[in-house]
Amino acid sequence: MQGLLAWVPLLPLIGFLLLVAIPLFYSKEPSEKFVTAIGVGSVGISALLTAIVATTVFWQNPGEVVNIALWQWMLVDNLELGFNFHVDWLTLVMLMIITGVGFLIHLYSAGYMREDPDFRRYFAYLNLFVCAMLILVMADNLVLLYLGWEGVGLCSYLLIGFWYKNPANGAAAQKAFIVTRIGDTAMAIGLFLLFFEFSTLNIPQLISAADSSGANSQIITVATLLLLGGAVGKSAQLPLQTWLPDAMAGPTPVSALIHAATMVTAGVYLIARMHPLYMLSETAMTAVAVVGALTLLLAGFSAIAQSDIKRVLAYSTISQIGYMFLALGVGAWSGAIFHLMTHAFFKALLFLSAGSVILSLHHEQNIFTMGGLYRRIPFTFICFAIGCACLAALPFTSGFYSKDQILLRAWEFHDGFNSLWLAGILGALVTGIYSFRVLFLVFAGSEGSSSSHCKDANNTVMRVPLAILATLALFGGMLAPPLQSVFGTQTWEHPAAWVEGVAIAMPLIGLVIAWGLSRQQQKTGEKRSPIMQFWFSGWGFDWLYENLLAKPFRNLARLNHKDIIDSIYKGTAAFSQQLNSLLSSSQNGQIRWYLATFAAGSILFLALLVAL
Amino acid sequence: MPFETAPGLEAGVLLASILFCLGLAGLMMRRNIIFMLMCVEICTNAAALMFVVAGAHWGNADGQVMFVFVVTLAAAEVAIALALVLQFYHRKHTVDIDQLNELRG
Amino acid sequence: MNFVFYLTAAIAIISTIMVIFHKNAVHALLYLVTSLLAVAVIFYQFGAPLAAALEVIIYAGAIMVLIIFVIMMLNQGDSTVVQEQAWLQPTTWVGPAILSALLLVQLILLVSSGQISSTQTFHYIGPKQVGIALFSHYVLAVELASMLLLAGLVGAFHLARRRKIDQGDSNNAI
Amino acid sequence: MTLLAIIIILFAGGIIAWLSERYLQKGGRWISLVSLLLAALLLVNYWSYLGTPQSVSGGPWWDSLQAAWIPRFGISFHLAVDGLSFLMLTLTIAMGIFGLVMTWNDINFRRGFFYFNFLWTLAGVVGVFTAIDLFLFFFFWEVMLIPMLFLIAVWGYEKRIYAAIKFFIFTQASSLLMLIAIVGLAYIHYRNSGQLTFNYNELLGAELTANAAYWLMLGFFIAFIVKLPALPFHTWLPDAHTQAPTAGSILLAAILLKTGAYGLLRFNLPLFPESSMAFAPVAMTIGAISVIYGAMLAFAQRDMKRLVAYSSVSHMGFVLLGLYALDTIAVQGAVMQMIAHGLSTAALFALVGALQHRLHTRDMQQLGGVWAILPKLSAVALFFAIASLGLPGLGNFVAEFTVLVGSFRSNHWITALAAIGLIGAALYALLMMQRVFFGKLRNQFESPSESGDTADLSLRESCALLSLALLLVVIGLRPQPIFNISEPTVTQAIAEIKAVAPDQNLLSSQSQRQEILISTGDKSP
Repeated sequence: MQGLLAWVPLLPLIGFLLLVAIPLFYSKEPSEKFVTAIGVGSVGISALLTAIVATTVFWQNPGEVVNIALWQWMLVDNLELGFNFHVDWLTLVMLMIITGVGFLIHLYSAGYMREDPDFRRYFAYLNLFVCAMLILVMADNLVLLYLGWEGVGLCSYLLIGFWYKNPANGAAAQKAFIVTRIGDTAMAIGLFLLFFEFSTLNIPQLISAADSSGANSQIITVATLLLLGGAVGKSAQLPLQTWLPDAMAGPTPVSALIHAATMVTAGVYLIARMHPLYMLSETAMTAVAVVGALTLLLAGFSAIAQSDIKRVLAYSTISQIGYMFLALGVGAWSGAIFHLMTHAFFKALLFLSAGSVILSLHHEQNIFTMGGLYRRIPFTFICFAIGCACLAALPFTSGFYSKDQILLRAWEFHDGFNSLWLAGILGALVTGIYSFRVLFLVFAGSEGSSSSHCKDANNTVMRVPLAILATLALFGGMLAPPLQSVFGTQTWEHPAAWVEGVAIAMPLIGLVIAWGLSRQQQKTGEKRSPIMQFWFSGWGFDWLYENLLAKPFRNLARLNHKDIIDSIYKGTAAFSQQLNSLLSSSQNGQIRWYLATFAAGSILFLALLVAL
Repeated sequence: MPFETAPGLEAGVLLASILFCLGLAGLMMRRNIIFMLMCVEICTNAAALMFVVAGAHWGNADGQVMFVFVVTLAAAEVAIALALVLQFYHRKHTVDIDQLNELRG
Repeated sequence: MNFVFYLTAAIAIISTIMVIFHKNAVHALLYLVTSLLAVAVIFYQFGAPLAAALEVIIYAGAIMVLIIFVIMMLNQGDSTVVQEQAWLQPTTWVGPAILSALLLVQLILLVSSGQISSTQTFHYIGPKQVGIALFSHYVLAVELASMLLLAGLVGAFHLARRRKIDQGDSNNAI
Repeated sequence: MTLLAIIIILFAGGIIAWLSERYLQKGGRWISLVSLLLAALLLVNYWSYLGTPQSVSGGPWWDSLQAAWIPRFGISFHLAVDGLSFLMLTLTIAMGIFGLVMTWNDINFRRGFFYFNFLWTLAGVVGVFTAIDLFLFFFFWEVMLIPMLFLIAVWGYEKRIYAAIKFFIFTQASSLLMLIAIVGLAYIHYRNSGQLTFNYNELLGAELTANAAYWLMLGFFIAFIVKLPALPFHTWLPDAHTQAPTAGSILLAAILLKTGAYGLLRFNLPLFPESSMAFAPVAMTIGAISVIYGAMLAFAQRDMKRLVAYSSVSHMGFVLLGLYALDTIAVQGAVMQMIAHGLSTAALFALVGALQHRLHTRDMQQLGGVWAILPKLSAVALFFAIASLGLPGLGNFVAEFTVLVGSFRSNHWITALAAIGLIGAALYALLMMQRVFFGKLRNQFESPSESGDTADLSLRESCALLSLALLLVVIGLRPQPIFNISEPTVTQAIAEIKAVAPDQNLLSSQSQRQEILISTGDKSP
């Protein structure tokens, strides 16, 4: 039964290979149905297998850890890496999210991408993504994790730039890959450091080595901070968050799968996976928490100012992952993973319903041209509203349960002044504002310019996933995963009632503010005040990086595109050529000139004789 | 037997030098190959004069022996050179030495 | 007797100057012959009668005749004078003249700086002595000279021969 | 005998291919293919050695052949093969076949002479990888240059003469240095032992003064890094690569560059252990700077082939870094990088060649949106581009990762610097994808009516490229066999160095640790 787990990542890989290999055997493009069968089917079976293993193996025994050794990857000197999987409850939660939500999004994609000429390529990429993501979460050593880590980055790149004919998409894809690669490089250096210190990169071994030996705490601090660098890059946290809003150039289901539900949460997974190491270093923990708190606020405010429906959701994703980082930083490991899970449900729901909106409006994404859509696409409206409620963490939705856990834990985390909790609470208010603002702007109020030609584009393949996700988003709060086996039992006393009260009240206040804001904005249109403009631009990070890093680098590259070192050799060559032409011009073939030089030479010679 | 009528070694050397320099000057300034050949003759002649004067001064027959060789050389050289001039004129229809510059670098 | 020497020396110099500046080749050649004859006289004065004789016979005689022949064979006509006029502009001859003058000055300086014995005794060396030296000590050189002459003969014959020269093959005809 | 047979087959095949041109118009390529396949078949002889790990005590050589050549000077015709050589030989023959198949129809004039040069280059390289006599090594080193020179100068692109001369001057000047070093080494050994020999195994024991060893080492080092190439001797490479015909570029990138790395590992490190150790930080710095500088220049290029060429500089920087980390993992990684880079870059050059063959330009300003007309080619190019940027799961990642892990143990900061090259690799590889394959299709390529040229990859090309891709995946997922094959040679070379200063290395790593502690300060309690 446990062996089935190995098939979970393998099936999407087979799907990918089949889809890629089709042109080798078959000259015509296969039908969409065939592609759907392979692409969606492979992930579906994976989801089924995961469910079977979860119920048969893990449900009975929460402490179960399954190790699957496939083959030895590398064995050089004392570097020993296996292609081995390590599945515990943490992994299982991720597996269920990836395969389950992934399957739903695949299904939805089959509807969303219908009649796209590159249908096959799309599903090939998507399957490869699922495979890489599964390897990421199942890896039992950090290098295999890194394999998945980079693999999902690649798929993200390919899918953001899926509609390659528009250069803007390509630029966004490139940006996404390179910004995350910066984090990945930090992470790679972290791996080197860990290997240098512990001589192993196997996660369980690392953890036991770090726990048992009086390991050097400075090295652990540096290493965990470097790993945090990787996590920050992949999860679009400060200061590497700038790629995610641009990544919305990809097809909307892609944004749902990669840039909301799964890949961007890989950083959270990484830190949760390595939590024993983080616990050894207070500095690293604080760093994680501060990064999370800052990001959730910054991204939240940016989300308020956006006008593109997908960018709002992108910033909200950054903000919500900020919550997860905050949770990690204060040691609420299971809270972070719980929020990761609920977030996967409701954010996937939000993106998919946003996709429906966009498709219904013929690829219009500006929320200021929408409005009053609840009459035209009621089903989408309901789904989107549920998503927004969860996102804002209205009571009794799934988002509420998970976020509440984080806030309470942050409250406990006194550092003299409850700044982390305050950030979280303020973030909750902001979340309420931006989520309902977009809901009201899109679905409520008067009809905008593009609302008139709205045509419900949902078909059954799209409705079913939406419905399931809506249910999950609403009731996912009941499904708190039993992660005690991984993180240990964490208990904390319940704080004062008013703390709970504030946490409940904030989204509601946000809702009210959002109503006012959306009313006002629907009148004023897209004009923005300076502060809004600043938030709209993502706090100027793009500008900063463009001018601080990208431009100088490009200019340097352009200046040096002829290779300055080559000029040394070219100079030498030019010098000898000059010398040559000088000498050869003296050899002009004129006998009388030779004679004159001969005479002059004699004169010189005799002059020497006379002088001496 | 001493020969009393001689005007002195310096005078002879001086004359040889003047003749040689004149020949060299002519060689450099003329473009006509025939004239250049004549100037070459002047130069060789000056050199020969030098031999003879020196030989006479030291009372040695070697000076005149060398003179004989110089004359031989001059004869051979002129013969070859004139043949070349003929060939050159035949090809280029000119005696301008400046036209002969195909060996330039 | 010094007077005779200076006179002949002056003749030699003047006629040589005429050679290098004259426009007409035949006239120049006559001046050259004059110069050579003057040098022959000087040879005689320095006690070298054989040299004087050879100078007259071979140089002034045979070699000059050879040149005359060639001038005749080229047969350039009167245009040569004009051409020479054009070629012999002051700009052409000033440079060489300066160079040669410089050289001359240096030679004079060198000659005058050397210590020459005051005994201006010159020795008469007759043809007999020369002949003995030539065919005893220098016999190898004589053989070489004969070979040189032979080579000169063959070479001159080969080079001067007029052949049919095709246009395309003119470069490697020599 | 097998080694000699391989070399003879290649030499003879070249001559026959040349002579046969008169009778068989296009026979040269078949003859080349047959001789390469024969050579490959001969290599299979060594199959039995693959499984069994060789004991270091019995010497690492699998097979050797020795015959007196110029006995008076102690020069013998001495070939031998061990794991490292075997890997390189396999790579050589495989890339030879690949280059041949990829450019099956590309050569339009002087075909016989082309295949002659092609095979002779390969024969020279085979000789270089197997020669154990230093003089013989030098001989083959020169043999591989001249045919390569002709390949560039005769069948190259627009500025081929310039590139060929530059290539020749650089490599010739460097091999002169090597010759001096070889003769110097043999002479010093002769003075010390009274025995004049160029035999590698005997020269290993040569006693050198520290000073002499340092200078000799430097001579070898420069000769090899010119070939590698590393900064600041890399500038011949972009020109040579860009102007060479596709087959020539493949040979250059896949094989000829490896001779430099091979030389460093085979000769430089074992012959001069102390001075190599003293020199290691400098060499590692050169490697790290090459990585970054190459990546930056690759990013700045407009010409697609130049981009790939500079990426080679970047990749070979990893090799240099790994070799001079003097760490088993890093050196193994360097060997792996030699192979992986050979495969990926050869494929990229082949792709650029195929693209130029179809669209008649390799200027990236003029290309764009090629995916729309050549989807198969573009997909394959995507694969190799991401291989070249070091995506895990493919061969290049295994190589770069092991190099970096290993070098990190011997020097933290230089390795961290080199790791930045990973970002650089992403920059240029994606830039190439974006400029050439994605984006809007240029008008001039839109109408395929021009000719049948714009056909997608043919079956022959697809097979060649896909087999390379498959190899990269296999290496990326299961690199262990290759590590096993090269292990005895690598461990011996490292042991040689470790034996010289057993505690120095320990000391340095200890001090590194100290350094880290100081730099991190007292951040954590």
